[in-house]
Amino acid sequence: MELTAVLALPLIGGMVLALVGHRRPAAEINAAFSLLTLFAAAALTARVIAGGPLTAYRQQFFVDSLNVFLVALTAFVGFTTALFSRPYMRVEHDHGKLTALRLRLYHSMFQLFMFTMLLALLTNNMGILWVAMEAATLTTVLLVSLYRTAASLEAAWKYFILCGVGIAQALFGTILLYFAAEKLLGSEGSALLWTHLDTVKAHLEPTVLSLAFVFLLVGYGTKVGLVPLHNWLPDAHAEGPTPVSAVLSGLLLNVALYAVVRCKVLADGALRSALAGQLMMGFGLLSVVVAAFFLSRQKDVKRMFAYSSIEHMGLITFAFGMGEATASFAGLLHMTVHSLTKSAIFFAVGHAAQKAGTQVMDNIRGLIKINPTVGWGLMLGTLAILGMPPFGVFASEFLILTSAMRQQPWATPILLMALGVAFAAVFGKVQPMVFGDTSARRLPHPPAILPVFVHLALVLMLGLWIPPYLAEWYRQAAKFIG
Amino acid sequence: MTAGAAWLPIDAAVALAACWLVLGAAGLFAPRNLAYVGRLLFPLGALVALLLAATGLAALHASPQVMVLALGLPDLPFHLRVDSLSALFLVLLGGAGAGISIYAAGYFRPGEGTAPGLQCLQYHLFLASMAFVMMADDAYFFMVSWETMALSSFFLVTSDHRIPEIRRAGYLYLLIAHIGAIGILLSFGVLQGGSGDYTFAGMRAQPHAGWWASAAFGLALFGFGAKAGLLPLHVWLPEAHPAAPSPVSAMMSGVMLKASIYGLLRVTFDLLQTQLWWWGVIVLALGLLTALFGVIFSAVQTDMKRLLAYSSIENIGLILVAYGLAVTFRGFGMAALAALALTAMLYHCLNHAAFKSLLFLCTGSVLHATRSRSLGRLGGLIHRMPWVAWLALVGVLASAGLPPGNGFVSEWLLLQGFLFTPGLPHGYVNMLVPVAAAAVAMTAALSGYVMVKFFGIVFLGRPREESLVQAHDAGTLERIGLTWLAALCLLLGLAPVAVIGELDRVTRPLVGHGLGEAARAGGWLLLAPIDAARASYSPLLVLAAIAAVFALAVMAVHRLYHRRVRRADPWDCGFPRQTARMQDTAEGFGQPIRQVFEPFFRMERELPSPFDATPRYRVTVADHLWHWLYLPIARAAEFGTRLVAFLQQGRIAVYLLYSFFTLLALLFFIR
Amino acid sequence: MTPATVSIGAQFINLLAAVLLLLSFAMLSQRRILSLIDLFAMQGAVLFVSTLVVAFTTGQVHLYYSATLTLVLKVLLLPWILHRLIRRLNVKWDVETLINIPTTMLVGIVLVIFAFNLALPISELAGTITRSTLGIALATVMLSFLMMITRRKAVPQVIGFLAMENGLFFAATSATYGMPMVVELGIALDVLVGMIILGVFFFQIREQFDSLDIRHLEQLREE
Amino acid sequence: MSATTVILQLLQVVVGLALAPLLAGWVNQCRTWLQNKSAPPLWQPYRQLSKLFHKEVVLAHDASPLFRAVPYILVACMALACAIIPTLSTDLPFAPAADAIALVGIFALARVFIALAGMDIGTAFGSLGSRREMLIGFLAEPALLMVFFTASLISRSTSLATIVETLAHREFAIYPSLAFAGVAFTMVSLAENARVPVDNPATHLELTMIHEAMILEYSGRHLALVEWSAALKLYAYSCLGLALFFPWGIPEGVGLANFAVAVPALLGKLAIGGFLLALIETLSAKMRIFRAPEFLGTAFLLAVLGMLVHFLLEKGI
Repeated sequence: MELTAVLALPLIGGMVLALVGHRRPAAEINAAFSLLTLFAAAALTARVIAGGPLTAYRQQFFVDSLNVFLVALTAFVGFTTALFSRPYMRVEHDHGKLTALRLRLYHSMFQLFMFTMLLALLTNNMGILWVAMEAATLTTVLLVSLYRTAASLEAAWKYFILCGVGIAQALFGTILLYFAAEKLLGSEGSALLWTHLDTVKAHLEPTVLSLAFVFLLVGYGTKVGLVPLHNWLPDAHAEGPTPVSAVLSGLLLNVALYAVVRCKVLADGALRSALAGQLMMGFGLLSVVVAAFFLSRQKDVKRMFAYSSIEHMGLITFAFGMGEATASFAGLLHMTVHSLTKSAIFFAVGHAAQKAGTQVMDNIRGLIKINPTVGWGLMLGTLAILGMPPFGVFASEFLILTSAMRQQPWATPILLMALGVAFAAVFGKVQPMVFGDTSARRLPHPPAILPVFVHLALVLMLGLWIPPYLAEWYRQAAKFIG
Repeated sequence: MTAGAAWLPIDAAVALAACWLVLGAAGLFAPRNLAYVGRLLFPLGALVALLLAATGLAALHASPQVMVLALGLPDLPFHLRVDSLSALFLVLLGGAGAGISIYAAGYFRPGEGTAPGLQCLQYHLFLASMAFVMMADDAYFFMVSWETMALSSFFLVTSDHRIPEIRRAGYLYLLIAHIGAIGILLSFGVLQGGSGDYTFAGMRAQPHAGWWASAAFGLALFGFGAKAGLLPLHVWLPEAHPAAPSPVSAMMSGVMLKASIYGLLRVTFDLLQTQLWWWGVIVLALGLLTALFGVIFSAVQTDMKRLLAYSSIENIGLILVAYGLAVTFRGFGMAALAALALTAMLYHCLNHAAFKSLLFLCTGSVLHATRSRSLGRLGGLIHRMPWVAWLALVGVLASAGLPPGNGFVSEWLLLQGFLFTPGLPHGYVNMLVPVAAAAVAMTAALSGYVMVKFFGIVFLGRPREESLVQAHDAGTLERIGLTWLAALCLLLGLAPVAVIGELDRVTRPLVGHGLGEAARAGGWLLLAPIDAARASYSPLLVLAAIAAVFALAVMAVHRLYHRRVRRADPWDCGFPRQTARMQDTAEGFGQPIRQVFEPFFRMERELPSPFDATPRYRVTVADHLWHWLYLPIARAAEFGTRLVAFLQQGRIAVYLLYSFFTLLALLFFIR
Repeated sequence: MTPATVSIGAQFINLLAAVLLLLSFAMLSQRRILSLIDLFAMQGAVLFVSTLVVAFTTGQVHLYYSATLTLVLKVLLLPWILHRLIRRLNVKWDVETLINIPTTMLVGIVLVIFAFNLALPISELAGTITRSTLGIALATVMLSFLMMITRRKAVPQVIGFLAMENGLFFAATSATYGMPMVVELGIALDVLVGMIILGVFFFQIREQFDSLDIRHLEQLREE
Repeated sequence: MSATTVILQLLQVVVGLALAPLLAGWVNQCRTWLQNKSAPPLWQPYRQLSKLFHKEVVLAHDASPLFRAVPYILVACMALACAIIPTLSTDLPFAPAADAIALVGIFALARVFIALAGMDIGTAFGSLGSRREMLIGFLAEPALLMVFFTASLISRSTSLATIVETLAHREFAIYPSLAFAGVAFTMVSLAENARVPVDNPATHLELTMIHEAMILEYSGRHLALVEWSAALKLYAYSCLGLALFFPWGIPEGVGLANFAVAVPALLGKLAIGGFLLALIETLSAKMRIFRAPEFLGTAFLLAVLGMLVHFLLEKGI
């Protein structure tokens, strides 16, 4: 059925591409598998909307409104990224940056990466969640180091070590969770099933849970890229191939945050105090402010947008930390628009960097001249990510800020100040890239500009009109996030 | 709601704004086709603007109407409301927009910056968003329209983005607009006062305690002031206005600045129930500073569009002075006087919209004819482009605040307002007022200086460049636009009683009083806002008298004597050889002001040495605030970034240490 | 299962826990890389034995599987891979540390105390025979963390990473009689794959910088 | 308004037009006396005007229509001013059309136009003169306005007729503020009428002249009109000063009796005023152009002080 398909398709895709990934049509195969996954995800979504939450395979898998929406998002962005990477990777190959074998590695790892993320989202078992997260790290490590340049190796190394260590903390947290749960649920496998934990969360031992949550937060927080655990993120984004940067920002961070949120629900249930929320708010605020100040120092365009991802993840974490219907709603909305916008930006940036032959912003000029669509894509995407209406990012930021004004008035000026700084920094750097006279060259392959504008159109729509069922869906999810 | 078959003004207004959007989108079908965009779409846009103005007039007479669109956030759909205040500003938008659009239809040339189709989209988006700003009735929709307005105008400003200065101007503009928007958002956050209801209706319902009200007001003043060009947030204005294509400059200066005034009024007199008198005093002071600053700087400009931009700052200052006066009166509970000041303010909004758009459009024509914005390269254009020159003269007289122009009426009302301040129950304010009045008078006089400089150097005298000889007059569509705006100026100048009758409908809901019947009591001819014995003014009579004497004198002189005229070279005290270069340059004309107000400027002079074979004289006049305010802020931010950069130093051991310490700290924290 | 055996088993486990802690201190202070690997292997052996004991005393069947898993993976496979790597990369150098050994040891002591205090209230709640070992597991984790921070070369860092894994594994077995089987398998798989990827990495790093000194990996930073 | 008032209104304008050159002549005569010169006859200005009217107009090649229109506009403005300043009566049907503020506006209008005319030919002196004229203007105008404000604060009105009535016909009260205002007004009117110490109507010395510099290019009937309007301006200012500070003798009612009183009173006051003006001009020396802002700044300051004094001392009155 759908769930199986959602998980199996990317896995099979990974296998297949591991064999034929170096052939000419590999990119198309890749896109095809992603498309099929998207269909499966859509079907699954439809099913859940119709029938409500469901579990499968002896409750090892669990689908509810929260993760199904992330599944759909992941599958969608995965597909558009595959579309984008088709011409992009071809150009890289033609420039001799990548051999055919590397392309094979890329394609199969891309599919496997999708698999691990979907697994992490769909599983009901906190242990498997951990396994999947770790696996996601491993696959992406290979993707980040794809170019085998000094910088990419260094980035991959840091990514591996930092995330590995972080994830290890998460494992300890999971053990503690299990340790707390087994006294209630018995020591057989069911003690790690989230649904069961959720039912008994009120009786879980507070001291253990608080300890566990700290470990889990630090562990998964590392992958979310919360300051000060964020240091791997800019390097990995800047040095990997652009499609990978797009999925990292667009999807992986979301998945990690999803794990944190799941844990927060349990912790809230057990602790009867706002501890978890306060921790998340603290991390979120810190991330927003620090990232905002980082932005203005950047020279590498992908690095800059990586920092902006940190900023937005901080914002979302803050929203979930406030933990109230509107805030969580806003957080989910922001997850959506951020991953759509940010991946769109990375698509545009990828083409721009290829045209200019560099990622250094000072050497990218006048995109509008050489290729208006890419230029406008980058400009509009940037404005959207900076929270300019009428794009959806503003909608979610508006909701976050307004609920902050109601609950944490003290935090609002800080957030707004950070947003202002970010605006000054990013826009000041992007404007000359897009406008002005150019030095870029034309490329043999036409850029895949469709994904960019599809994403931006969706974001624009979300800014002006949120479809009722989508809103309902967010509401359900927000309700049980708390 | 819009239930029922009745076709309310609000429906029409929304529909018309939507029409603008459609027109804009239509521009994308043939972006490079100038005939299609220029001859079809822009005139249609002008038509829509006219209809919108009519709708606004209708709404001015109707009772407030609301509408909810099924868009926006799930819990906060787009609320729209058209009351008399919105209606007035819609009239302003439509009236000025009609002239500007028809002018723009003839203005855009091929191969200038962005494709005309794209500009058409941005331009109409700009218009529509302004219309929505004036109709929005909840914080979210307001912010969306507000920022869309900023964004579209930003793209229009940077439409010739190959020039770095223009890019810089655009960046500065959008940045300050965004920061202002943040202030506005915060102000709304304070206004909803914890109720979580972000509709304006909900905010009206909130009782605002003193300090919170003050906070909301302060934030709103900051936010809207940033957009209006209030000191010290004015720096973007003289950069952005010259950078934009002239119709856009006209639209920004004539209408967009008023949108921020509208927002200020909306927050102060509608959303807030209480107005404290000292708010007014603060705004009064700021407004005076802005006005004086603006006019002094515009007197020393050498670029005609910068000159006009600074004069816009001056007018915004005057508007804010009137506003501050109104708030003060209101704070002391003097409704009638508040109404007087408010009327003066609204009237000046209308006037400025009319004459400043007119003047900016004239500079546009001059720019097209001569390819130069620098006053030093112009002159004598009254012979080459008489249409533009004479229409500009109307705007110049209005802008200089001379009777029977329209600028004079609002200044007259404002000064009347000042004359009533002795009634105020507060000693200091009483003492402050004469000084304020004096400053206002001085500003008005200085604007006369500025306008003489502008008109005299651009249109009179002899051409300073050979190339000016083949300057051509404006095209038909441009003439229509200019004439329309000039007609508006005359109308506003000559029919004050009627206009005030309309403004009465606006002031009543806001301050609970109006000048309507008092003005009507004086008869349609005579404007007497309080009573005829106290003060009265009749522009029509003045004009009639002047015209009559003029005609009589002409006839008499020609009848009694002769009408012989001999053409000769100018005498000029018998100087033998005169060149056009001997006329006053813009620098020269500004020199007395530079000398009198030296401390205001940050000047760099290059004086030629007496033995210099080819003497050169250079002076640049800059703004102190850059060095006193903006650079320090920039440096502070830079410092912050340097601090955080220390976090990311590349050593993995250090990174591990961070996470280790984080872990330990958290464990400690929860123990 | 008589209480006697249980108590004996408990004591035995505590003993092993002590040994584990000792070993991690030894690793912290170890200068030579080959012996570092041996120490790691020993740690694995201790883990294996303790798992066996727990399995025997509590009769949890799946613990036998995990015990064998430990044996194969952590005592035989990983050390073998590491040895091979060392030989292939023929790196024979001693381990350099960022801070000198004694300081490291002192910090380590502090950490141990902290860990014990942290674990104390929790082990009160533990229903298992091996309650007191949780603190030790935590201490092991933190010590390996410290080791990763202080080591300057790539290989020792990885060994620290694996040692951390060991600590976690020990916590799992001793505090909760082991995680569910699926999870354990998953974890093992991850560790294995990670190890292999790292192996590949080493070679790439080598051919890039012709050394495994991670000081070469400090180029990406904010200037 | 009755027919008589209308007649009176027109009469006032006509008297103004007629008397203005005479006043100018009278001032010149006094000045020459005071300088021990032999004076020109009193009606010299009339002769000059008619001579100019008969001369043909010599117009620079690139003079625009504006240049030719300006003289008439000037005359129109000044006539309007004469019409609303109460000289022979305070009951003027036309007065409501423009109050004190509007009067200032009308003067400003005239100034702007003459300045524009000065720049129209595009000679060095013309623009120089216009610049200086505007410089004088932007300081003199607010000062004049403040003078009016002081008066109108006292009389709680800005309509000149009302002001004069209150000052003339209310029970006698001493207004210290008016003293300040008076001094300020004198200084302003000196500047506005291009008199020593600000300007010197008698010279064509390039570096010092202001008014003359602007009208250098005028000739023939145009020049005549400009001169006439200058005389009218002087007349208007004098009447204004007299009406504000020595309002006695301006009747409220209409009728020939009043008229019979009013005209001699006016003539007498003008004679004295003119003599005083000449005296000032003789005693003071022409100052450098950049002293002028200081001079007028002082006037401005005095006017504002006058208002403050009013707030301080005369709130009760």
